[in-house]
Amino acid sequence: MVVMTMAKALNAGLRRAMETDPAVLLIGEDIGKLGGVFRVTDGLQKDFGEARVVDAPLAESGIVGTAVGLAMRGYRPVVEIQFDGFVFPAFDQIVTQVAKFNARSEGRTPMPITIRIPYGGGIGAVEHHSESPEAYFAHTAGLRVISPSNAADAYLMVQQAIASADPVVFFEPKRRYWEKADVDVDADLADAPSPYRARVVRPGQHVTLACYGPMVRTCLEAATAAEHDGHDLEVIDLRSMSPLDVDTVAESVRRTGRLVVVHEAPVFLGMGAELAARITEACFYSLQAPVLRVGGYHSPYPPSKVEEDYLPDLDRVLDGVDRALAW
Amino acid sequence: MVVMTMAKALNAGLRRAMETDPAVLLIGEDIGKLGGVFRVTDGLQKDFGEARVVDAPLAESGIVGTAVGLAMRGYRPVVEIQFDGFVFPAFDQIVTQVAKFNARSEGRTPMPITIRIPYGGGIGAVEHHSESPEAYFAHTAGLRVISPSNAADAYLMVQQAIASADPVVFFEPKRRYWEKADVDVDADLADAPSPYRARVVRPGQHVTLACYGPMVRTCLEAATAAEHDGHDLEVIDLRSMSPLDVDTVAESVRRTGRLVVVHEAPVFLGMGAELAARITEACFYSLQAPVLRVGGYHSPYPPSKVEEDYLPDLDRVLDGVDRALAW
Amino acid sequence: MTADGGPELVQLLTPEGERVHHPEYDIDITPEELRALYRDLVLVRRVDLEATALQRQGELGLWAPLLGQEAAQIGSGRALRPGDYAFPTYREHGVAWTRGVAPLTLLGLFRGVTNGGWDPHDHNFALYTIVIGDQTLHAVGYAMGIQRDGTEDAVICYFGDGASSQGDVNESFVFASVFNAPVVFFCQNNQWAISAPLERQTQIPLYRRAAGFGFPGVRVDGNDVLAVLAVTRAALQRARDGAGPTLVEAFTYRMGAHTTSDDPTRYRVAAELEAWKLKDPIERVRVHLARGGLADHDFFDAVEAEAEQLAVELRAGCRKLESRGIDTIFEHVYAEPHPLVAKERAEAAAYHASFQSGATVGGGH
Amino acid sequence: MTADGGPELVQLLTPEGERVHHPEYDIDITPEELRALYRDLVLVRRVDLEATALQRQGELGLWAPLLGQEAAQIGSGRALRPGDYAFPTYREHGVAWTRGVAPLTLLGLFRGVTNGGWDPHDHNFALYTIVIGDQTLHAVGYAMGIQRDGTEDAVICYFGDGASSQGDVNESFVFASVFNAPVVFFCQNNQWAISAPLERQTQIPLYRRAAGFGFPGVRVDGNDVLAVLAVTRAALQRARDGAGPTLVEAFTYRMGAHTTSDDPTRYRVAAELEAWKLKDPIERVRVHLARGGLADHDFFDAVEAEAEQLAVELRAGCRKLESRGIDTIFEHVYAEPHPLVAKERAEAAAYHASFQSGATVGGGH
Ligand SMILES: Cc1ncc(C[n+]2csc(CCOP(=O)(O)OP(=O)(O)O)c2C)c(N)n1
Ligand SMILES: Cc1ncc(C[n+]2csc(CCOP(=O)(O)OP(=O)(O)O)c2C)c(N)n1
Ligand SMILES: [Mg+2]
Ligand SMILES: [Mg+2]
Repeated sequence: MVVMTMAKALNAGLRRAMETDPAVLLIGEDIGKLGGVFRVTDGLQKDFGEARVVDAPLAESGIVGTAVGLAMRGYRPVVEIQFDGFVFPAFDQIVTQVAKFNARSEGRTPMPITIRIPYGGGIGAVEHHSESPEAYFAHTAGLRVISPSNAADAYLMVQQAIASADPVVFFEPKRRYWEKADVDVDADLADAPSPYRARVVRPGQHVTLACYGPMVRTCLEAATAAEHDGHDLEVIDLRSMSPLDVDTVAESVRRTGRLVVVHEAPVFLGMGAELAARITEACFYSLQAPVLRVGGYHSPYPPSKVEEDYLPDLDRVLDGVDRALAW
Repeated sequence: MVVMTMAKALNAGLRRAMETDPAVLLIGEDIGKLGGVFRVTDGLQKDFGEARVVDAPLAESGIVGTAVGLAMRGYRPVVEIQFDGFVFPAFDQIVTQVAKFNARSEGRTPMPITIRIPYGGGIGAVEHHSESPEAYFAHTAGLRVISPSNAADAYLMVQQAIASADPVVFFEPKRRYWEKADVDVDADLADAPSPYRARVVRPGQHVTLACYGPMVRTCLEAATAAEHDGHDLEVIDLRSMSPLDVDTVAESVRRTGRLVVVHEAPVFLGMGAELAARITEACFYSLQAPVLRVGGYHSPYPPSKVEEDYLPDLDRVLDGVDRALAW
Repeated sequence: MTADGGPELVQLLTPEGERVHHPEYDIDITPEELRALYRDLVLVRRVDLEATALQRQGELGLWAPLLGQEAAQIGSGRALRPGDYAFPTYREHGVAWTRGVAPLTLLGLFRGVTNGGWDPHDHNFALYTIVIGDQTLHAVGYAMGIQRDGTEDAVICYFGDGASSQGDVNESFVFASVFNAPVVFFCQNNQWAISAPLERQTQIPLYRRAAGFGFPGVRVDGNDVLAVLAVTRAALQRARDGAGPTLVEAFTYRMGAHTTSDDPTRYRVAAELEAWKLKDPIERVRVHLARGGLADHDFFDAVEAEAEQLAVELRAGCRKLESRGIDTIFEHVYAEPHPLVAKERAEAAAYHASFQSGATVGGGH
Repeated sequence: MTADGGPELVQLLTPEGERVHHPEYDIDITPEELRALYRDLVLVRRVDLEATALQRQGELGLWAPLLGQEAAQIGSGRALRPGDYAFPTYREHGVAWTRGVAPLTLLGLFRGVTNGGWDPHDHNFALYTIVIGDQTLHAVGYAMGIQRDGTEDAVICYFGDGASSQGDVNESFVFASVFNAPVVFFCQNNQWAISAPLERQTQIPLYRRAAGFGFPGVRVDGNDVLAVLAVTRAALQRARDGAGPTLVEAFTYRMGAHTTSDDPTRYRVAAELEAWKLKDPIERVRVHLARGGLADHDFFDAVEAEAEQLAVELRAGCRKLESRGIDTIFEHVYAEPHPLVAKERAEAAAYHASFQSGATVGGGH
């Protein structure tokens, strides 16, 4: 066990994947000498060379599009998109090509590409640097979409994403990059839990909170705070948005009867919508209240001085819990 | 009243908008001499000239991006995207610029742009020509997303979209292009119902069907067929996906107690997810069954010989109805 | 822009079938090789015409004819070595032929039984790409892989004059140039992008685009199979030699409709078509072979007969092309198991079973 | 690539402050105009340094310094007429100055109180665009609007060397060329895109990109305010004359970090910076004015004092810049009423009111 930040854990995970499989190759903007704007790829170009850590021209579609070609040639490209808001120039290549290649080729040319995207707000950044675009990708068949909430998961999940025969959009909660956790750097990947399974990170009886990425810590803090009010909250880290582990949530909701889904992304057509629809179907007779959602508003991400009002925080989560309990 | 196809109604609507407002200008691929691959812009370049009906270079981002500049200069661009599957190269300009311009500029530079997209399947086309990408746009704050289901609505709604101060993504159900209806070509736009309000197109008591675009006719046919089984279905044409007229649907569900949402787009994070979440919250105690969804599978749109198995049809809608009733 | 391609046009065989020489590009070719090229040209045209006919008869949903572009495709395709890799659009039926993809295999996509149809790695021929320009980046990425593997292979990437306007195509020029990737960009300038004439994409000859990105461009008579072969070979060799990308603009003409859904009479004049008929890519090879005594009647008849036979087989085969049914929807969405796909697949199966078993739920209507 | 810009570099004022002549571009300029340019340069540098300082003190979340690019921005900005329209990136503080946007107004975005800050139409200066390259298409569209209006205005569009790789930028070249739009593409080649050196974007001088799209490109000494003024004026005149777009590559250097978040020591060597210091854009004007007796000590002192005053005001103003609070989130998502926004706004208001009223629901924690 080593205590390290999520950024360092991701760095270690990438390093291990590159050591394990010579086909793994990183491509992105400023990932070489600079080590990425968040230093997640720090030192990798120095150790693995420019052929395996490729500083790309400034063109996201070009980065993802060439990754497709590299994958066809037998490589396992790991793409870095510098910030959430800059993935859209690559949207066509991701949705039209990366996602559909396996189906179009009837399984002959899979796309083992990992697309790393630092996402979410709360770091006081300028426009386009704080968005949560995961629903666009989760709605897209052919992609897998996962997000770690802590350093230990980050270390394993990034390796699992790279090892996957399917394309994985890997969302990194940038405001948690500097949070530390115990990481078992020698863990065997084969023993690691599936990244597509949700995890109950705090058992509870009264209300279930489902969340992922940056909101897991927020929800855990909310659960602690709720103890004062005598509310025992169960917190589930979804970890994966596609596939969505409905079973784990349903099992919980059958016990608690109440579910609040929390994410930074806008509520309208966000992950909470899908979870609400599925849980209502799966737990229709157990639900004591409709599934409630706490998330971003139907608005472009606001200027940073206002982001506190935009992002779900402990109080807004508890407000959702109270509303669920008051139903 | 004139009987015309939806394609002709759209043509007439565009023509009237161009006559009414000299700032209206069309830009797209093959919309001039060819009149568009579906002939929706037939004859408009001849009558309004090349400056107002602009055959663009083959670049969707360029088309939408220049439309942004034209809008800043005071024009009201109407963009044609040739097929649903070709909107993704323009995704960045739509999501990052068109959708956010009004907010970023604090209302100083609105984006009165209409983006017309023929969408949906059922016409035996090759890949990328049958998709239903509306959820990507409805999830995006700053955009309005609407879709007519018939020629009469098409005529009015396209004019309303153009007249809107906000950007409107206007989805045209291509397999209904050739269906005819009575169109009141002299109707005053001011008297037309808001395009953002849903419409009960068939009243009923037992189950509510919510749908839009190409699925409205399918649902109406299903409702007729269901009469044989003694089921009286209410059919609601949502008409707008953003904003979503939850009130009209909720009013219906409070009476019927059951809702089935039908669309061609994949169910996972499709419009049905949002409607299910909202209706469950609005009608929690009225619902006799969870909101059920009938739609496309979590799969890229399949080759056309298989599309019948992919698309919701009368039988699949009725299967959904039966499941809702059997709950 | 000059309708005849201008003085920069590389030509080795005139429309009249005369062999001419070019200071920079030339080719040594045996009569046997010439006859093989002729055969290729005739066969792919026959395949193309048959597919068009099959579409008219309702056997295909759509067809994108290569009519007029045979030399551009055969000349470039035959310049490839087995280890090279080709990235097509949706119209490269002639290139597919040179890569050993059976014509029947091409029909699957247009008949709507598959979105792909062949194993790209069996032929070093990627799947058809419909979204304009996307494949150019794949080609460059593949070429970057070749660089890393250190092999002597090269990549050829096809796209149209219309595609030259797409962002992705220009990004592929940037990546190829900056990384010095072993790729040949082969642009078939057939003068039209559906109804948009070349002038809608560029004010200057397209091959000159390359210079702006720092690599050479060359305009070749796309209806001259010899010139295309020579120019493409040279460009591929340059790529192999580590000298980076080349843009080849094959100046040609789309003799048919854009696809069988298109009506070109709405946007182009008959005279243009007539002028291009005189530059037919097959006729000039036939005349050259016949006049030079390089082929006799028997040869021409044999090729004709082979073409006819191919067409008959294509027709028969096409009618038998069946989809894999509803499995097509679920089978390969992911390479690894995915619970949502599994769930929906099971639900669909149960739903269909409900009809067969005569159950009434949902099946009575 | 030549570090000094090579022989194609248009220069009218050497780093040593010597006026030189250029066969194609020259400029008639009065001492008064020269002094005005000097003042501009000094003031925008002072604003920039102050903003950097404000960021360090926590008053701004971020700042993108223009340090070193003053001449490129002032020279091009001062070439504009009032009716012209400029489309910036996020670094055009000097251009903003020439368009009459108060420096304080620029800080709002970097302080996080707004995503915009000024009325584009008040200044004919579009909002800052952060997503690389997007604005180039807006500029061309705006220029197409000018064409339709038949006015004599022109558009200038700013972007960086890194941006030149983006698909959108190249599409903007296509549209501008094909429609002959009255637009000047002004690329500040400051040699770096964050940590990526120019070589990562192109193998050849950037100005040559234009030729591939059929319009002229010119490389100007971006640290020479006179040359930039002359070259940009000529390009704008060309646009007004209906002769179409021009690409101006201003060869300059980013003297500071990419932004205040960046650490350039990780990727570039100090010697490079030292070499460029000798080419400072302000120093050469000062020397030229002083040596030629075109300005005296009083003038220089006055400009210094004005700069200092501006900095003081900026600092004071910055601290007072406040967001409009939670209204910012809901107010302008749409221009017309939208029920979902209205609903969420009401819910947010009720939620906040619950704290104020001392209610316990959700507020007790
Ligand atoms: C991104 C995208 N936009 C639009 C289309 C529709 N479309 C299909 S082919 C075509 C014209 C292509 O012209 P060109 O590149 O010259 O190739 P050609 O068809 O002439 O071989 C268009 C606009 C598409 N397939 N993809
Ligand atoms: C589409 C997109 N990708 C990535 C970024 C992150 N980013 C911001 S500035 C920058 C470098 C820009 O370089 P250049 O165009 O040379 O302009 P400069 O900053 O040097 O003025 C990058 C990669 C972005 N803003 N937008
Ligand atoms: Mg073409
Ligand atoms: Mg730069």
